[in-house]
Amino acid sequence: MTPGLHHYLIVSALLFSLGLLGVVARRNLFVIFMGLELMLNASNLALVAFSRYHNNLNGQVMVFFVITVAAAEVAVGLALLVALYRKRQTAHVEDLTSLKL
Amino acid sequence: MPQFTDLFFYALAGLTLLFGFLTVLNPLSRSPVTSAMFLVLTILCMAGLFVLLHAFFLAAVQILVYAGAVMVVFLFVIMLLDLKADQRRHFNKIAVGLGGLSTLAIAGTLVASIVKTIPVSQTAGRLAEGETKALGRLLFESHILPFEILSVLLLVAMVGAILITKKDLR
Amino acid sequence: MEHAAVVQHAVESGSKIQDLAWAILILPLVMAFGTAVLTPKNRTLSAAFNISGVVVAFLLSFTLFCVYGGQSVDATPFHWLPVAGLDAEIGLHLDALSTLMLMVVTGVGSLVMIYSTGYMHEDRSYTRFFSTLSLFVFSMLGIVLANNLLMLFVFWELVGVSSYLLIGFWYEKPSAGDASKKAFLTNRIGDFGFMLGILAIWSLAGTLDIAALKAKFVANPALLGPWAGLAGLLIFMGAMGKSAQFPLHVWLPDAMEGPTPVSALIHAATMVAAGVYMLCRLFFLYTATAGWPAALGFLDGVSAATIITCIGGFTALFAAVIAVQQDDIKRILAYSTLSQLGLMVMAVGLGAKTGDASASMYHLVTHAGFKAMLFLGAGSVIHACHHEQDIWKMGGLRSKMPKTFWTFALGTAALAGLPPFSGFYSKDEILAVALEANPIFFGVGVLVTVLTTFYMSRLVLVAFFGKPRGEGADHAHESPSSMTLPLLVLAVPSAFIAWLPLGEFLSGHFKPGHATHGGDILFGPFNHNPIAAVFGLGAVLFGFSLAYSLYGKAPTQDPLSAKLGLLSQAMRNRFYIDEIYDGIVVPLHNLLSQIADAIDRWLIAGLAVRGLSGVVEIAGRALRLVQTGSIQTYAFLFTAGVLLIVLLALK
Amino acid sequence: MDSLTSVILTPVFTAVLLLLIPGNFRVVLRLAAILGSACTAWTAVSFFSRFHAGQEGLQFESLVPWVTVGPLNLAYHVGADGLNIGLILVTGLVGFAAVLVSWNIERHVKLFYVLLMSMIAGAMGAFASLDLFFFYFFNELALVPTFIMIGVWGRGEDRNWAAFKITLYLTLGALTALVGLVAFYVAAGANSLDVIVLKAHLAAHPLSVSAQTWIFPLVVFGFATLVGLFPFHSWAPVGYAAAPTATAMMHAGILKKAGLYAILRMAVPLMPDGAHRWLPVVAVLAVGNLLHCAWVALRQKDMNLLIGNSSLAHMGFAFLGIASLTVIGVTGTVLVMVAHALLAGLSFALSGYLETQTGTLDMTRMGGLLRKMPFYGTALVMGFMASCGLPGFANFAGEATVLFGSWKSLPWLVIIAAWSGLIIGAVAMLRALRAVLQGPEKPEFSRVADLGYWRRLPFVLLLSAMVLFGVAPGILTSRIEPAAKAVVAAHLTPSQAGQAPAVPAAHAAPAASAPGHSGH
Repeated sequence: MTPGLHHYLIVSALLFSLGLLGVVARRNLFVIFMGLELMLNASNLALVAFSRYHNNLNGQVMVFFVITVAAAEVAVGLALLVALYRKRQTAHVEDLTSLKL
Repeated sequence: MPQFTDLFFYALAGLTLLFGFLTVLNPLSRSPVTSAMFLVLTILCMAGLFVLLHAFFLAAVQILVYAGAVMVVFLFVIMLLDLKADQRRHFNKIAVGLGGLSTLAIAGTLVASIVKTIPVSQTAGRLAEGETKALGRLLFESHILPFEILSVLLLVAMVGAILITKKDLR
Repeated sequence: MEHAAVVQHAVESGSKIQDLAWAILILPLVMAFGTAVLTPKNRTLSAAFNISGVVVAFLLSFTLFCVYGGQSVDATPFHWLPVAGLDAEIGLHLDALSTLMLMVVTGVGSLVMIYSTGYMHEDRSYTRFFSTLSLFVFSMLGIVLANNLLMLFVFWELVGVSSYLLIGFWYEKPSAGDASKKAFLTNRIGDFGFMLGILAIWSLAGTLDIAALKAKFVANPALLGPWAGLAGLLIFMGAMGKSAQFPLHVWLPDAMEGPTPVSALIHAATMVAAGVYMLCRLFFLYTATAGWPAALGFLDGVSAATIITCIGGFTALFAAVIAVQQDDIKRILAYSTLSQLGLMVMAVGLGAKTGDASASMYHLVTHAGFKAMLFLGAGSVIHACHHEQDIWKMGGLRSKMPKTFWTFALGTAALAGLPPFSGFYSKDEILAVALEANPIFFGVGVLVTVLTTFYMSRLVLVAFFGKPRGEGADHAHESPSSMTLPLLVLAVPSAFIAWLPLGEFLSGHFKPGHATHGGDILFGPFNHNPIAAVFGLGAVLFGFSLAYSLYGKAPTQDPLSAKLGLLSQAMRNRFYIDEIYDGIVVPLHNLLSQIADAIDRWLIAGLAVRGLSGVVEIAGRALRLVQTGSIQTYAFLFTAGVLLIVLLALK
Repeated sequence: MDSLTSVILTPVFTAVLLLLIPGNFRVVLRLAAILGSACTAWTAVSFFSRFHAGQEGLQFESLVPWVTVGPLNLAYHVGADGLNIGLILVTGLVGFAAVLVSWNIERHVKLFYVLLMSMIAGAMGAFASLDLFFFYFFNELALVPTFIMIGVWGRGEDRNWAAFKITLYLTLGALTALVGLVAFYVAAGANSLDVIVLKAHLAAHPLSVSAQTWIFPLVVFGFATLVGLFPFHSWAPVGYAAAPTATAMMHAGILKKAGLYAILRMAVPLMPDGAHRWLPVVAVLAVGNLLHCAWVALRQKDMNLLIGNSSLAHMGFAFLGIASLTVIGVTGTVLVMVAHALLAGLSFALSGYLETQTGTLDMTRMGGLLRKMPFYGTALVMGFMASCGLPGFANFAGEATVLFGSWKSLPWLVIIAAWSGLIIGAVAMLRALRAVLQGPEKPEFSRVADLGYWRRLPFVLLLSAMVLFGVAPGILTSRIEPAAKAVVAAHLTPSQAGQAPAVPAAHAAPAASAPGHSGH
């Protein structure tokens, strides 16, 4: 059957949970970061699907902005990770528990 | 004819989910480079989906900016820090288990809500004129302010990134 | 002076009397504060001011006594505490009792003050002594003149505090400090009962004013109904505290720590008499039918007055027995005061049956006279022997101090009850009342007279006759005139006051218009109630002869203690009453306060407060576990939160 | 201006003035503070003397609407009547004495005086304001400095713990009271927290009995914690032992009375049924105060703890007076509050001075100080005698009135109260006097100096006030009585109500030429 709006939404939902799984399950900071990117993309997909099936381009503008922000976020995020790695020589989540009370 | 595009959609969707899964939980190798690569592939398939949804400009942006720029920076940083594949350290089984469980729960809930609310038969309507022109007009007329703010945001992000990683900051 | 003329004259001079009464009351107070504030450094000036204050008060009260007619006059009261339903006021009530008592207080007060210029001469805080004495006289006058119960209570406490200040005058002496504390607290226990009595009477009778109360009682004797007995006893508790009756008598012997003039004024003549005076003033309480509340049903037959008589009688006997074996001159006199007070209280109790307590008032007046003289005499002896108080270290003072000796001997004779002197007549009245009301107490009276004569003559024989035993007594010399003069002046009333128709004047107060025994005074008692008079005289002679047989030959130490052995030991240590009190009352209070302190520290401060803060702490520690530091946990919590919200949103 | 606001603003102006003076000009700071508190005291005294005795209703009133938003309208409503005029006078006096006594404060002098002034302003505001919101605001304004002062200038090594304990405990109490107030505000539905408006409103349609039964305890036990009712009293002795002299004087003397004042002003008159149900419980707890705290006072070695505990015992009298719900009882309570304020102020000033001289407050180590410090000794004897209820001081007048007032309704409690007040109080106080003043001199305290002339002023001031109200309590009771009648109006049986006005009329008869009784 022809792909309707809900098909896309289901895909984006599954992609979103995959991203989330990545954030929760993986131990490496970078992979967590990638999981985050996945979640962002999932939401982009949903936005585009909505703008497509509601004939309203605002969705796409939104996606455009989201991608820009994601880019900025990656820049700063990676800078942080670099600084963190340089200080702690590890990107493994288990070692970074200085916030522990 | 419709079967072809439908087929196309299912293929792309399946690939996206597959590559997404491999980015996150790659049974073969645990090195971040492979997950980065799979992430790039996921983004590309996403671009394909965008094309299916007539968001041609966004598909292009997706490939150029996201796959091209962002993932490149990613790989660059991973290579810079030459991370070894993290060896199989013992991990907190309960936390990961619970995390996985709750992710599944969320996925189930989202899918259930999507299925329940949207009438399956809704079909896509045709757009009047080309996507990108309309998008461009929209972007530079009604959304000019966020556009400008974003440019400032990018500038700030750049300066921030440089400052954070400067060696002799102290 | 015929009563009729005086009465008529007094009426239109009513307002003059009131101002006179107010002046008498306020004068000592003004002097006390004036000297304390204005001339603390100048010794002679402040002494002069205070003495003049009291002497003028005495003269005023003497004129008041003459000008005053028979019937009672009430000065317009000053509303002290004007609250709805509570008519507490400061007002003065003048009648036979109070005018006589005014004269006694101011008279003895002025003599003691003059005496203490000599006695306290080399003391450093000379001015403080005089202003405190004036303060005492003021509070005592307040009691004498009070016209309502609350004012009586107010001045009751003021007298307590001034006695506290005076007993603890030499505050460096730890024994003086303890004695003053003990005196004040024992008085306070009495005041506690007194306050409850006042509250009971106020709530039942509705008024605090004594005159109004008396009128109500006359109108309806069963006014207080079942509570009459208890109220009477509670009021008596106040008198017990102040006049040192049996359970609360422990403070008087220790009060001898104060300077001797203080003992003379306060613990012989005035303060201790306040209790008896108050009983006489509230006499109508005890003549009423004594009812008891259900709880005290077992007391139904007994009236409050009988209980008072028993306590009085017992105190008299008890104190007299102890006095026999005391060595300190002032302690002997203190116990003799105790026993005489017991007699007076007994007389009031017995008088309740016959409705006439004049015997006790009469004895109070005469006792004030000669007991003050005895104390002053003792003071001059101690002063002469350089603060030596043990009679076994004295001796042969007869030749060295003739004036003191003769006045002391006169006082002893009056106290014992030899006929020509005042003691005989007043004690005879008591014995007469006892004979008429209850013969057992007549026996007690006679026994007390024997013992009194015995220990007094023992004192005189040991201290004044034989050879000086201590070096103090060796070079004793007669005290300066400022001390002996008051002795001589006091000798007059203590010897011859009985020749004035005092008994008749007083009984006029209790039983208006019922002249008891007119005619000549000197031999009155012999022809009115010969048995009482004969027994009284016999007791005196017997006591004297007993004492003479033991102490006539000036022994070096007390032969009686050998004879009595263990009993004399008990008598010396006042039957260990103090030890019992210290053994029971003080530890009880400490125990209670320890329990309270423990409760306070553990139960309230510990459990409640620490408990609360403990709970908060535990909660804090529990929540801390969540912060494991691993990002996974946070992420998981985040997803769980999102899930929850989504579910809630969908429902 | 003739409104009560001036007595609140004077300390505030002084505080502001002090802020302007640079920190290191110590002498100027002290003078400014003394001057400021002196004119506060003067204003309070002038209000007290200009107050028409025996007159119902409010005097020196001023009303400024502040917030009027829908149902919530708060107004700055200030006025004087029988209940608070005495307390305002006493706040002025004790405040002035507190400033005078704090000459030994060396660190952060400016901050200390600013805090002290805000305490005085808070207390004045709390007593003067009739709007419960402002009452609460001023009460808290006065409470905060206590915390800071104990923490910074306190005594003893556990003063931080004491500061925390006293503040948390009081805030907890104030919180319960706040909950009660809000519940009351909602239940009353009079859209205002002004006591006068509330009274009028509730007269028309009173609160339901069930509502009263659960609101009343919240308010009363909340405020009772501020005062130190039996189970909630353990903050007081600890707090006062650690507090500097001025804070202890102000808090024990004045701020403690705010709780009682609130109960009298708001809880008892506006919730009569609640009062009927709960006051017997308060009376029983007051017995705890009377006996328990008195016995604990008996145990204390430290003079401040002794005074703190015995002041709690005095509060037992105040609660007993309230629980009696009679005109005499309530008048007695207000009298006890006024008298105890002076007494607490004086006692803590005395113990403060003693500590500066001997360096310790442990009474067992002292002895025979009367020889070296005659004036101080006399003041101490008078202070402690007043504390054990000696006539001639205001405390006796208050306690006697309370005893008379509550005899008919609570005879057993009166017996206990009399026992505690007369006997246990006296034992504790006399033991202290015996330990400190009498007995042989201790070499350790040989160089102890008596009060200099200037330093005698606060003591003379407080003592003369106590003696004045002791000798002539009529000055106070004639002012308090109409307000007291208003407080217990709902509980008066018709006969009592009828009887009340009879006496004031008789009272008008001119007093005899009794000297020493100042006109009123």
